[in-house]
Amino acid sequence: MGRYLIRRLLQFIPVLLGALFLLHYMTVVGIQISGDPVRALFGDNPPPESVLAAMRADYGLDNPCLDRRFDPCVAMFVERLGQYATGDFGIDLRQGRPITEHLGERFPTTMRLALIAVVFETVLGIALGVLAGLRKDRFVDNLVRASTVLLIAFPVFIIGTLIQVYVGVKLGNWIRGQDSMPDWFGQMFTVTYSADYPWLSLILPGLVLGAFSLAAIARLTRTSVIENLRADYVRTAKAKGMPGTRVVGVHTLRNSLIPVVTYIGFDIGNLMAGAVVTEGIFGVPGIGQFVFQGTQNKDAGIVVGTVTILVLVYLIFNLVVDLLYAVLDPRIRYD
Amino acid sequence: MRTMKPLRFAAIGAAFALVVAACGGGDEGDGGDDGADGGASGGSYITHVSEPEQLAPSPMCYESECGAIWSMIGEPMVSVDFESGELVFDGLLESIETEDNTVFTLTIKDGWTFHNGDPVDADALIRGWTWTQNEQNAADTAGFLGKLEGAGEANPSGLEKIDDLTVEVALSGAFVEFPKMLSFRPAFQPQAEECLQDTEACNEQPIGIGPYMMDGPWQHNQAINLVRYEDYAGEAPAEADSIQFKIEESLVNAFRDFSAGNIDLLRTTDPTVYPQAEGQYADQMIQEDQTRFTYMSFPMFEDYYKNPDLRRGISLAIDRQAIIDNVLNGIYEPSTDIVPPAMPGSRDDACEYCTFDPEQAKQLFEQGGGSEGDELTLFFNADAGHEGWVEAVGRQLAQNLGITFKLRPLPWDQYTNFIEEQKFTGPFRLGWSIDYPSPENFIRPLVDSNGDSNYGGYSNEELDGFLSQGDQQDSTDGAYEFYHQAGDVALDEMPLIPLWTGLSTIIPGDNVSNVRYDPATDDPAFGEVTVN
Amino acid sequence: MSESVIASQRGIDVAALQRVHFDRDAPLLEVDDLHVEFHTRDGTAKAVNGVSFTLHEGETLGILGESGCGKSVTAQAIMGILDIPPARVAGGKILFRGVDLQKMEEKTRRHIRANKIAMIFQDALSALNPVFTVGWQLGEIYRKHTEASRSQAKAKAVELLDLVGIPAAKERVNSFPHQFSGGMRQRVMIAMALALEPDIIIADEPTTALDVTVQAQVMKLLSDLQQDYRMGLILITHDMAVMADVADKICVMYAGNAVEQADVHQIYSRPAHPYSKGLLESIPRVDMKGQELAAIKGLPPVLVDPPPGCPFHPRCTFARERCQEEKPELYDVPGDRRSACFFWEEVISS
Amino acid sequence: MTDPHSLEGILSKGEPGGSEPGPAAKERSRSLTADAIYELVRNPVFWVAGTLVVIVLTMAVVPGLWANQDPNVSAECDIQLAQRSPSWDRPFGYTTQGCSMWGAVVYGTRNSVFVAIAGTAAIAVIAITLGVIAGFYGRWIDSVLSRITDIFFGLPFILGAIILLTILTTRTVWTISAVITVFLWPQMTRIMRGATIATKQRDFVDAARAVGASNFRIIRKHIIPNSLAPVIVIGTINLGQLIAIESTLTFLGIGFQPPTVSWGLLIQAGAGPALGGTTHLLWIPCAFVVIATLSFILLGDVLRDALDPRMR
Repeated sequence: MGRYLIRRLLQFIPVLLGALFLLHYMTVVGIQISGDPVRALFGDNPPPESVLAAMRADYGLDNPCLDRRFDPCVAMFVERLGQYATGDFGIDLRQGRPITEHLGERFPTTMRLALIAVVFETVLGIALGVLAGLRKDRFVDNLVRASTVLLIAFPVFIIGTLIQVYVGVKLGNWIRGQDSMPDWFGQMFTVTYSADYPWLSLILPGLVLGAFSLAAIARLTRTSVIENLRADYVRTAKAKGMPGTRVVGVHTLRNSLIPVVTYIGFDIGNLMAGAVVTEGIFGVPGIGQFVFQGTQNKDAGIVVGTVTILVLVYLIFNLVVDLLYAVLDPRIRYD
Repeated sequence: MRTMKPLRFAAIGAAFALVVAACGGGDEGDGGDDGADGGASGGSYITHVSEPEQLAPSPMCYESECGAIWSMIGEPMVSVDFESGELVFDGLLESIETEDNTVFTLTIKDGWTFHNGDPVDADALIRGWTWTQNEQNAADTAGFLGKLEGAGEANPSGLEKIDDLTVEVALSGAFVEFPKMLSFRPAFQPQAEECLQDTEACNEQPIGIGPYMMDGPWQHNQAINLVRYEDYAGEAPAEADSIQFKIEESLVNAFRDFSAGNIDLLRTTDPTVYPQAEGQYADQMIQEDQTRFTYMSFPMFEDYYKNPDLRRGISLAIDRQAIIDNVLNGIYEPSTDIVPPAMPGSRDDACEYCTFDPEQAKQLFEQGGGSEGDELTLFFNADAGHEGWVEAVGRQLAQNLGITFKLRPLPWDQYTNFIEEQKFTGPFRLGWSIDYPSPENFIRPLVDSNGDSNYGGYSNEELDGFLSQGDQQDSTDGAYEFYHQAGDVALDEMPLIPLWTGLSTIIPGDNVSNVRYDPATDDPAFGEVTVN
Repeated sequence: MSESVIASQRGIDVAALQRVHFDRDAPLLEVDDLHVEFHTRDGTAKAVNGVSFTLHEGETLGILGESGCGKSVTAQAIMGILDIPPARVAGGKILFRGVDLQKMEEKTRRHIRANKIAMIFQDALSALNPVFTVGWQLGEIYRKHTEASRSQAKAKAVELLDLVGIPAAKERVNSFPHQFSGGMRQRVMIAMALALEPDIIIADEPTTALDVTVQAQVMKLLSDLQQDYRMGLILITHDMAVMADVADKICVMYAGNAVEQADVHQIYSRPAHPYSKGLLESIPRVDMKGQELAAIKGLPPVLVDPPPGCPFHPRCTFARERCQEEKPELYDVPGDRRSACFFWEEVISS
Repeated sequence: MTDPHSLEGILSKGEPGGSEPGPAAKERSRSLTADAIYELVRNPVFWVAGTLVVIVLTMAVVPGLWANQDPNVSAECDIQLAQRSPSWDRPFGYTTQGCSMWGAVVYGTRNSVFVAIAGTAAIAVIAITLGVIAGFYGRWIDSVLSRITDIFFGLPFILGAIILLTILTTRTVWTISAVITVFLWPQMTRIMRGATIATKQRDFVDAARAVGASNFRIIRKHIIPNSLAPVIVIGTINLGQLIAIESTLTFLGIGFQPPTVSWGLLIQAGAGPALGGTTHLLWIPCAFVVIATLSFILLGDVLRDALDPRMR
C-alpha cells in the first residue's frame, strides 16, 4: 500500500502541474488573442492610460509576454504557482474581492446541490442497476435499460429546461395555487433557487444534475452485477452453502460496486460541469454559475481562479478515488 | 445563456449610463414635504438589484445597479424638469450662477449632513469632485468633469472655495448644459472625509447624504438594506421606513421571486419571461418610454458605407414595428429622432429615413453604390440578448435589398477592441442612454467629430458647428434650436440608424402603491413608494 | 442469477439438516439417469444426458472427459449450483444417503453444501473472492453454517490452513487470495472444502492450473485427507495420469453421455469404448517412443445439434452404419463394467 | 471506468474463464463477425436505431430531401409569422424568426451532425495513434503519453471548453469540432491503449514476431484490426453524445452563432418564449436532439452487445 501511495502521489505532481499549465496557457492565449481584460471592464469610457497601466500591474497583467501571441509566459506561470501555494487565487476584476472569498459564499450552495445529486444518483442508480442485473432480460431489466438509455440521450440542459417549463412552471404553479398544499411543498417544484428554502428549492435542480449519472450508474451497476454473478467466486459462495441474499448482497455486490464507487468519485468532474448548466438554468447562486458569469463578463480573474480551484479539487478527488479504489480492491493495493 | 446573466449588466456593456435626478417640478410637492417633516407612510418593502460591482465612493458608480442604490442614499445637486427642460433646485444646491457659461458659482443649502453626521459644505463638495476627476482614482464617471479646468490633476485649478457654502467652478470652455449635467448623482456627490480615507470600508457601507442610509453593511450576494435617514435635510420623499434591495442572480430569478411573493416591487421584467409576465400582470405593469435607445452605427472608415444614400436605403429597409412586435415582445417604440421621446427636446417626426419603405430603400441603396448579392456583416455584442433582433434585421435587409448577410457576435472585450481599433467592416449595434436630460447628451457623444462615443468615425463640420453654437447660447430654448439643427444633419446623413426606444416594465406587487417610472434614473422612484 | 438463489431464505437454520432423515445404510451418493439441459438462443443443449453412478464411503470416483463433455455440469447439478436458467435439471435423481436432493427445500439443501457435500474448483484464483481475505472466506463457512462468532471462525480458519499445510497460517489468514502462489491457493480451496468435514468432496479439475510438481503435492494432500476422513471423492479431470493414481473407478463422459464405467485398472488395461481407447492412446508413452501419437481425430459435437445415433461415431474408427442411426445404450460388460458401444467386444479385444 | 459506455473494464479482464457451459462448442464454430451480424439482424432495436441514423444522416447531407423551406434563405421566412404555434398546414409551427420550424430543424441537422462526425473521427485518429503507440511500445513512451492523457483528463470538459471557446472569435464547425477533440481524446486513447496491451499479449502477436514481422507490420496487421471493435462501438456512441454536447455548448452561448441554423441555437432561442407558453419553440428542437442522440447511442449499444460475446 505504501509503495502504491507513493507512486500515485508521484504521478499526481506532473499531472497537477500539467493541468495548471494547460489552464494557464489557455487563459494567456485568450488574453493574447482577444485583448486586455482590464480595458474591457470600462466599456465605452476608457480611463486614462496611466490608470489602466496601474490596474494591469495590480492584476499581474502587465507582463509583456501577454502581447506576444502564443507565448507561454512561463515566468508568469511560475509566479502564479507561488501565489497558489499561499492560497492566493487572485481577485475578480469587477469587485476586487478575493476569488476564495466569493467561492466561500457560493460553496455551500453548490455543495448542497451536489449532495442531493449524488445521493439521488447513487441510491437510485445502484438500486435500479442491481434490480436489472438480477433480472437480466426480464421486464424490469428491459425497462431499466430503455429508460436509462433515454435519460443518457437527454442533455442536461434539455432536461433542465423542459423540467423548468413543465414541472416548475406548469405543475408548480398549479401546486402553489392550491390552498391545501403547504408552502414548503410548492417550493419543491420551484423554478429557481430560493434562499429561504436552501434544500427544498434545490431538489429539482439536484435531480436534473444527477440524472445523467443516475443512468450511468444504473447501467454500470447492472453490467457489473451481471458480470460478477457469473464469476467463479460467486459459484464458490453458492457451493459454500451461502444463502442467496448473501451471495448477492455480499459476494456479488461488494465486487460490483468497485467500478461504481470509482465512477461516483470521478463523477465529481461531471457534476462540476453539469453545475454550470444546471445552476444557470435554475438560477442557483453556486460556483458553476459563478464560472459561467465570469466567462461571460470576461472576468479573467474569476475564470482563472475558480477553474484552477475546481481543477485542483477534481484532481485531488481523483487521487482520493484512486486511493479508495486500492482500499476497495486489494489486488491493486499490493501490486 | 440569457437567463443566467443579470440583464442590467448589459447596460455597462452598451455604455448605458444612468442619469439620476430627483423627480421634476410637479412631483416635488407633497412627497417632498412628507419626507422633510417626517410624515412618511412607513412600513418597509423589498425590491431587487443584481450584485453591484462597487458601491462607493460614488464616482465609481456608472452602472444601473449601484445607480439604484445611489438614487436613494445620494442626492442630486439639482434636477431637471423633463417637460420643460428647466433646472429645478430641489437638491443640494441653493443656486447656480454664471455669466459666461464657463465659470459657475454654486451655493450649497445650509444644514445638510452626511449619514455619519459630518456637515456637507464647500469642502465636502470640492473633496468629492476632486476625487472624481483625479486620474489616479480611475473613477468610472471621471469624464463628467472632463471639461473642468485642470481636469485630471490632483488639485485642479477649476475648483475654488469661496466660503463655507460657496464653490466656484471654472470650465475650460463655455457649456450651457453644465448645470443640467449636475443632475447626474454619482459623479457629483460630495464625499465624507471618512469615506475617502478608507474607500474599502466605505464600499462596504457607503456614506451618502440622501433620504435613505445604509442599514448595516452590504451583504454580498444577499441584500443591501436601506433605512430612512432621519436627519435628512432635503425635499425628496421617503415614504417607506426601510427598503430592502434583495440581490438576485438574474432578472428571471427576480421575476420568479416576485411571482412567489418574495419581492414587492419588480424593477424590470426579463424579456424572456415577458410573455408570461404580460399574461399575469398586464394590469399592473408600468410601461413608460425609457430614456435610452438602440441604434446601428455605420463604419464610416469603410468606403462601402461612405455614401449617405446607401445608409438611408439600409435604414428604410428595416421594418422596425414588425421586429418589435414579433421578436421584442412589443415592449419598444420605433425611433423617430436621435433623441428618445422621454427626453426634453425630443421630437416626434424628425427622422425621415426611420420609416419602412422597401421600394425606396432598394432604390436608394443601389443609388448609393450597393447592389444585389453584396454581403453585409452585422456586428453586435454577444450574450446580451441581441441575437434575435439583429438576425431579424439581417433577414429584412436580405429580403428587401437582395443582399446576403453574416452575423458577428463578439464578446464584449473584443467588441471594445473592435470599437477602438475601428475593425468593424459592417454596421454594428450600440445603445446609448441618458447621462443628463439634454438632447445634446444624445447628439454630441455619438456624432460630433470629437464625440466620446462616435465610434463610426463620422465627421461633419456643419454638425459640429451647430453643437458648439448651441453650447454658447445662454438659454435652454436657444440652445435646443441649434441642437435640433445638429440632429437634423445627423438624421439626414444617417451615420447611425436610430432603431427603437424601450418601455419600462416595472411591476408593483399588491402591497405597494404609488409606483412611478422615473426617467431620470430609468428606475422606479423608490422613495415615493408607499407600503399598503 | 439463479432463481433458486433469489428465492432462498436468509439466516442460519443449523437444525435444518437434523430434521432430514438420512439413510445410514444407503450409498453415499447415487446419481440416477441425470439429465441437464441448457436453453440457448440456438436451441436446447443436452449437457448431461442420462448419467448414472454410485459413490460409497472412502471411494474415489473419477469422471473423465474432454472439456465440454458435461463433467462440470454433472458436478454442479449434484451441488445444486447450476445457473437456472439457462440450465435446467431435466430428469433423474440425485440421492444423498437415500434422500433425493432435488426434492429438498432450498434452505435445507443449502446446508447440504459444505456440510455434506463440498466442492473444490479448478482455478482457485478466480474461485476465491478477490476482495476478502482467505481467513474471512474460510470463516464465513463457520459463521453461516454454525453459530460460531467471528473470532471463533477465524481461529478455525487458522486451524484449517495449518491442516492443509500452509506455513505461517496465523499470518497468512489475513492475506488476500492473489497473495498466494497457485499451489497454496489450491490448498486454501481444499481447506475450504474440508471446513465442515463433509461426506463427499467433488474436486473439479483441482490441479489443472498447477505445475506438475505442485500438482502431485496437492493430489497427495487431497487423497491423504480423503483417507483420514473416509470421505467419498469425485474427481473430475481430463488428465489420465492423475486419474490413474487416485481413482478407484472411472466414469468416462463424452458429449453429455457416460460412455464407459469401470474399475480404474480395467479401463487403463482394456478399455471397452473406442473413446476411452482413443484417450489412452493419445497419452505419450516412453515405451512407444518414436511412434506417431494417436490423437482422436475431429472435434466434439455441438450439443445443441448432436449427430444422430452414437454421438461419437463421426470420430470413431469402429463406426459402422448402425452407429449413425441408433444410439447405443450402456451395455453391461463382464467385470462389473458398462460401455455405450455396440461393438464393445471388438474394442476390448483390439 | 469514467464513462458509462466504456468498454475498458470489459476488455481488460480477458477471456471468459472457468465454467464450461454446454453451448460453448457451438460458439466456437462461428466467427465473431458473423455472430455479430447474426445477432444484429435479429435485433429490432438495431433496425429502429439504424433507420433513424440513416434519416438523420440524409437530413444532414441532403436536407432538401426532407424539407423545402430553407431557413438560410431569408425570403423563405416571414417575420410576421414568428413564433406561430403549430397548425394544420404547418404542424411544426414557426421559429422566432418566422421560418418554418420543420425546415429549421431539418436544415439545422447538418451542423450538429457534422461536428459529431468530425469530432469523432479526429478523436478516433488520435486515440488509435497514441493508444497504439503507448500500449505497444510501453515503457517510458507509455508513461509520458499516459501522463499527458491524465493532464487533459484533469480538465473537466465543459470548463475547458468554456475557456477555449470564449477565446475563439469565430466559431465554425471546424473550431467547435477541434475544441471537442482537444478535451475528449483522452478517454478513447485510454481504451485503445488497454485494447492494444490486451492484444499484444495474445499468441498471434508472438507468432508474428517469431516469423520476423516488423513492429509496424504487427501494429498494422494485428494490433489495430484486433483492437478496433471498441473504437467502433464507442465511436458510434460518441457520435450521439457529441450531438448532445454540441447543442449544450451552443445553448450556453459558446457554440454556434446565428444566423447559422443549429439545434442548439433553436433551443436557446426557444427556451425563453417557452417559459411564457410558446412551448413548440422548445420541445421540437429538443425532440430532434434527443432522438438523434438516442439513435446513435442505441446503435452503439446493440453493436456492443453484438460484438461482445460476454454480455450475452
